[in-house]
Amino acid sequence: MSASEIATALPEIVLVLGAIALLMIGVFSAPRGYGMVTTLSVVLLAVVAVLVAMSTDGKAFNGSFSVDAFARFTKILVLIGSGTAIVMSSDFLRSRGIEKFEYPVMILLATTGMMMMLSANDLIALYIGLELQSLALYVIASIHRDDLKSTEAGLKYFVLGALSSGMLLYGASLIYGFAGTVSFTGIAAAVQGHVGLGLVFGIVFLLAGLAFKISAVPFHMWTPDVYEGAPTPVTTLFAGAPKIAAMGLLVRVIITSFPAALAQWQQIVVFIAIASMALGSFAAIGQSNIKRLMAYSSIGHMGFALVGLAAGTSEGVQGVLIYLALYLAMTIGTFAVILSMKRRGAYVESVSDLAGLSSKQPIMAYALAALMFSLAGIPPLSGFWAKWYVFVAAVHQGLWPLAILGVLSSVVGAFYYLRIIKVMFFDEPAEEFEPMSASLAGVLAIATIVTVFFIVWPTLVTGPAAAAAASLLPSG
Amino acid sequence: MTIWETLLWKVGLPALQSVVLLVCLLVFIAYYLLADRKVWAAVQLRRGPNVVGPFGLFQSFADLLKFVLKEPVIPAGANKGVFLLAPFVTCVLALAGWAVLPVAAGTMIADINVGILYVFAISSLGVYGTIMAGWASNSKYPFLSALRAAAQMVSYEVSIGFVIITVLLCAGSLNLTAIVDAQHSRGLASLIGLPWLTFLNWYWLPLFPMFIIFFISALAETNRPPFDLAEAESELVAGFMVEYASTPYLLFMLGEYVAIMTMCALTTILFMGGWSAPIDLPPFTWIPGFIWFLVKVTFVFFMFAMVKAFVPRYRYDQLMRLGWKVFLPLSIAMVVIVAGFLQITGWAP
Amino acid sequence: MDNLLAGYLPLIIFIGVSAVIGLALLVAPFLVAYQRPDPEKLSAYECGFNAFDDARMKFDVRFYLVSILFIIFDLEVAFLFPWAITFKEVGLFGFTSMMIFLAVLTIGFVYEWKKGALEWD
Amino acid sequence: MSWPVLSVTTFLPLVGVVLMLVLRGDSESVKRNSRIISLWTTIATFVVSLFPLFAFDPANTSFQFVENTNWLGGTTGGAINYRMGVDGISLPFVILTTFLMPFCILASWRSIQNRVREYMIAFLVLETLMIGVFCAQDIVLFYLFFEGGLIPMFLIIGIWGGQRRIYASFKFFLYTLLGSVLMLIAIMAMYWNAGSSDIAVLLKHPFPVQMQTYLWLAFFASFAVKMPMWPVHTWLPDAHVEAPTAGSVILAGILLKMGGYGFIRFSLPMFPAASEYFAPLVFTLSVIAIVYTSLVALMQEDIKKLIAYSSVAHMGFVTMGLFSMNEQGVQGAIFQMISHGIVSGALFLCVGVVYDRMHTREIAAYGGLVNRMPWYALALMVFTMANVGLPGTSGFVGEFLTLVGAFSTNTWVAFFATFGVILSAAYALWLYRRVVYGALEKPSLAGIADLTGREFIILAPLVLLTIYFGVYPKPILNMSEAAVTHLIQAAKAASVALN
Amino acid sequence: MAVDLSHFLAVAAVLFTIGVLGIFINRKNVIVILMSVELILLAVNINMVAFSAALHDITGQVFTLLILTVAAAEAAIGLAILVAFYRNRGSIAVEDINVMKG
Repeated sequence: MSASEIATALPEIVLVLGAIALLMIGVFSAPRGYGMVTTLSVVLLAVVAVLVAMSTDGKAFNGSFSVDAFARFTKILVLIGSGTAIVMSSDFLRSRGIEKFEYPVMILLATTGMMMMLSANDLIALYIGLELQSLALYVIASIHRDDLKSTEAGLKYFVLGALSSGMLLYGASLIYGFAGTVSFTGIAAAVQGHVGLGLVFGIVFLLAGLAFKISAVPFHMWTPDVYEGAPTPVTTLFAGAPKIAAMGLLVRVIITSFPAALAQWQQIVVFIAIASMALGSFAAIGQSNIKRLMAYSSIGHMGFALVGLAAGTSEGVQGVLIYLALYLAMTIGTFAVILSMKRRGAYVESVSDLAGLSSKQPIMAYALAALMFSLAGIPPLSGFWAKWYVFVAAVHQGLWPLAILGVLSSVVGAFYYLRIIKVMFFDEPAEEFEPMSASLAGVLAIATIVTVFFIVWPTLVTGPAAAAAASLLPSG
Repeated sequence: MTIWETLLWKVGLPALQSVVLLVCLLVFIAYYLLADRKVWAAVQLRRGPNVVGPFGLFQSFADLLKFVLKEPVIPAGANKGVFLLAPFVTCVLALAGWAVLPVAAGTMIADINVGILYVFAISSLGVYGTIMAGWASNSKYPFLSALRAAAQMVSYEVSIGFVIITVLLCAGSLNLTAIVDAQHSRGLASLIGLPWLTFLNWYWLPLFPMFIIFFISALAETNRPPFDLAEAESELVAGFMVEYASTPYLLFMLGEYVAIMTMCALTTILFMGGWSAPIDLPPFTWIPGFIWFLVKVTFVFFMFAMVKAFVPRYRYDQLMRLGWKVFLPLSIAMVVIVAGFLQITGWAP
Repeated sequence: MDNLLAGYLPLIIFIGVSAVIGLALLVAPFLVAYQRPDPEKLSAYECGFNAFDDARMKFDVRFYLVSILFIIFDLEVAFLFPWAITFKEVGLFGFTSMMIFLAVLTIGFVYEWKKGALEWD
Repeated sequence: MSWPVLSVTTFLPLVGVVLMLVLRGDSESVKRNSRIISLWTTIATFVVSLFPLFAFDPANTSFQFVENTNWLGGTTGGAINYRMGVDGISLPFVILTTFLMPFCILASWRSIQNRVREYMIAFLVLETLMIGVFCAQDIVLFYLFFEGGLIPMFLIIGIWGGQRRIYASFKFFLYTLLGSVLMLIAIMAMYWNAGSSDIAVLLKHPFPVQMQTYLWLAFFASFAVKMPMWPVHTWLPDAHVEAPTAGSVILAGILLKMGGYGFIRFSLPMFPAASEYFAPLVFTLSVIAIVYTSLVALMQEDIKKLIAYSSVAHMGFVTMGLFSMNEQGVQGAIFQMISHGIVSGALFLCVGVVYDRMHTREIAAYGGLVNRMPWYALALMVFTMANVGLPGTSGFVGEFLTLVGAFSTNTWVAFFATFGVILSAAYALWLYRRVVYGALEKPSLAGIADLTGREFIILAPLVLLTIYFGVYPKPILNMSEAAVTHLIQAAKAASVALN
Repeated sequence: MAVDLSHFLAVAAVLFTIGVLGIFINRKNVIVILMSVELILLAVNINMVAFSAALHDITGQVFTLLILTVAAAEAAIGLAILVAFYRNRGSIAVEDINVMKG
């Protein structure tokens, strides 16, 4: 392990050492460690983000860990997602009496896992990163261990997550066996020319496992229950960083390992994308719990992001990355509002609780409305551009049915986003929420600004995304 | 070579060897059992079994006969299959460990190259018999006792694992014969220029703390006093075996003693040079290896028996504290120290 | 592969022979011993009382804790085995890696200790 | 002109938005100041929009006042830039928009009492987006403005609308969205096929015939809903009825025109072959719209609904004119749209006048208004006549030209469409009779007052314009003539080249 | 009868299928699900080791070792969550994991 290898993996090393240090700080300063650990972990994530931004391209650990523009872009997103999730959770956790210092530490560890996923360049690194993330997330899901819903969510997430890991592994084992190597580039070389049946099975299982993690149909069953059951800050986390990490991983493994098997996996991805978009749109219509609704929404959005992957081109990858970045902003903003839905000390999470918000707390209502319109994909808000980039890529590849079904389901999806706006603006006011905390308001403000003003300077996101995509796949 | 000849050599011979080994083992156990009782009695100034045969030498066989003729009781609420399977599993697993233990140079049933791993694995499985018995009995005492026993066994297994690691660091092989040979040939004795003092080479000296930890953990692992919490009479009557009678009970007892023998043998192999003579000079080398082995095993067993006689029983929390808070950190530290030492000196094999 | 497996054949045979012995002992009393069951004899032992409730009751969660801790530590040992026997081959790199690994393990252990997972009272 | 006049025009309303956002004070003063700010903002916007009008060179057929700034950056499909520009076709619509906005603000002066600030913000944002639609010279930018208008309009209908406002707003939103997402796919396809999203480039790019068909259908889906054409017009009556007065004005006056503008800007010149191929379909739908919705309008009990259906019928003339693909037809369609923008907007304002007093739109609730409201009756008469298409009003010119255009292409279409003219006379005049004439019988109307000064100020310029353009249509026709001629020639040439 | 790669793969495939079915068909006990998960991982390990032997490549065995460890950690966490759930719900029957539906 040379110094340059350490330098390559420095952000991860710093993060994991920091997480360990914070664990010790927390456990030795119990029972009041929560506040300090939370603050320090946010600082740590910021430091790591800077390190990631400054890192240079390279490979480490015999090529199983690679840093490139793609990794940097997605890692920064993941760090933002995790960091905001920590920032946003304090009030909620305190009010529920679950302000455990383990919570931020577990998030840090999960983040380490995600960063490893995003840098993974062989199947082993992929698996280890994925599991590090998943194991931490299982615990986080059931962090409120005296609450039935939280533990049930954790259990469901665990069982299905473990199943998905198993499927992924089975796929990995087949790929290893039939390609003779676990390295992505090695697999790509081995796949060249002939794609045998065993390898196809491997790809299918691998895709199935990863589809679980991004909660794409037909492996989405856990999502609504986990979103609803887990404490809201946890749901906030789940909706952001892990999705990005899993999607980034999916993109990397598919694009770098199986360019020659495009015909095989493209069909699968197209199917998953269409099914996710359709289910995400239709199933959300009947939901009354806003967290559950966001679960279906996220299923749908992952379907949209997959549209870019289905194209299998540099533009498509760029589209996916832009989609993820903008989706992160929208979803974080939305959850900032959900986390402020607090009346007389109790949190509520039904869509109808938002009734008449626009007359009581207009700023919050307008911010949420902007986010909802954006999620629905209405220009000029950022959600539209997210869809634009992925669909442009798909259209370029002639994936007409995918594009047409996609936009049609976005119309259906618009309906339930509109329903939230309707509740806030057109319905009779319900009781007022308690004032938003400063941190939540800040997050909401930033998310809304990003969403609304993305068009003013879009290259801020699209430029790095293009570079990231190019690092994975030369454009053309 | 016809298929029958192949079968004869590949199956028949090992089968014969197995029978011989098992019979010897069981006979020895019969007398170790008697010795156990005698030692205990002697410490308490009693005479111990002395009726059946001269000095009670046939006592164990009489017990066997008695067990076979006793009425086997299967409680009404028990899971019949599991209830009967539990003693069987306990006994067979305990016996299975002996397949790889070398009693003398090259004398063993199967010379596999991961011998120590096999023993470790088989002894870990022993906990299944306990849990099955406790569960199948459908009675409170066995249930609680099985839980206690299981927790106790797994707790000390961790330390045993780390102890074995230190031995492996020094020996560099998983093969038990190779471990014995490694003790024989290199070590302290060679260092001080007296290579024939092989007993100084044995790992009990350089790894003395681990030797102690291993010995005590072995006691706990086999539910021997002072760690026989699972059958603490005042609290749990007779442990997970409360509902058992006749040969099912016998199988448990047999399994327990076989496990004790295994632990004694393992201590011998890992720390006391196995079958090798303590001083590598005549007349010690004239004595056959398996005799040395037997002597050493007997010595360790004697220690077992003496501990039983001397030491009062632990409380359960003390037991767990000892395992997790003393032995575990100590053994991890020892792994680090031993590895560091070997790394610095470059003495690693 | 056949050679490798051949080494294990005696092992199987030995276990088979032990099983035969065990089975013989287990079955013997059912064939030769005197049997007269009655309800009292077959009821669960409970110091003379009839059983109050189901024997398979809730029990202290600490037993789970112990089993979980065991799984973790036992696996670390599983990692140590191959390391220990190839100690020389893996050299300084292997040594440092494993020391880091053990350090992380120790951190986890300290955490457990401080959280009171090892307390039994 | 070196300064970016079009961008300034487009985004000036947003300045007003910012000003309103920073307003502080008690609720009454915020209300008052919001109204004042928005009024002055819209007036300023109108004034600014006059600069391009006077500097415009009608003889130049290319885009003028072009701005081109790097925006979305380049993918391999070519850069998507921020491009603005106007030609003779789009400029009238820009002016129409900026012109109508102050009236909308004034019309809402008293009738909107709750959430005034938000209302005004919504309107100003809407103005920006509407101007943007007509100025955008990049198809992606166009789509952005085109679709973005849904957001403020949805809120305007939903928050300040009538009884069934929720149903209406959802229907409006989802209908238009459904139409335009297909257009979005088509835009993407065009982007890849032509390698650019610049409208000027796309206008010159020959799309393959097969592709044109699909693209045309996709664009048609969007514009037909927006226009709205029969049978996808059903959102319009609901939206009109439920929207507040100013909302209806904007809907009828400008939003509907976006569909027609889209046909002129995209469908005709970019897919000439497909336009020719589908012209019979459009004609059929147009005739059905003209005749059928006129009949439906006859049956209406609600004033606004009646006007809404009449809008559908008038838009039928527009599509008919457009797809006759000759100079008269297209010119007439443009003129008809401008005229209808003024007239239907004015009609909704008139409805607003009585609605503010009586809070009902039932035709049956009125009658004999001429007795108490002579000025009102006069104004309404002018607009009704314009709606009918009486010579001397602006409505006549457009209808006449489109009929002439259609006649030279397809006699039968023109023949049936003429029925529509008659029917429109029937429902409009009958409406006028029922509302204005007769004895003032209803006791509730006894105290009704004539136009206030503010209302007078609103309606007077509209009356004058209606008559001015009816008598002297040249300004508009001149402005668009060269562009239209160029467009039709280019389309014909392209169509011939492809066939 | 020679034992070649395909036999190992077949066994692994069967185990994998049993594991997956165990998760989906099982309606009784969550513990069974945990065991099914382990079965799946076992199938994977068999695959890995078989491939490793067939390819004369050590990577598969390294992978197996890592899978073993992770599987244990997974089992530990699964058990912990299950215990927490049991304390709240008083049951670990699969049909009782039903607080949230939809």
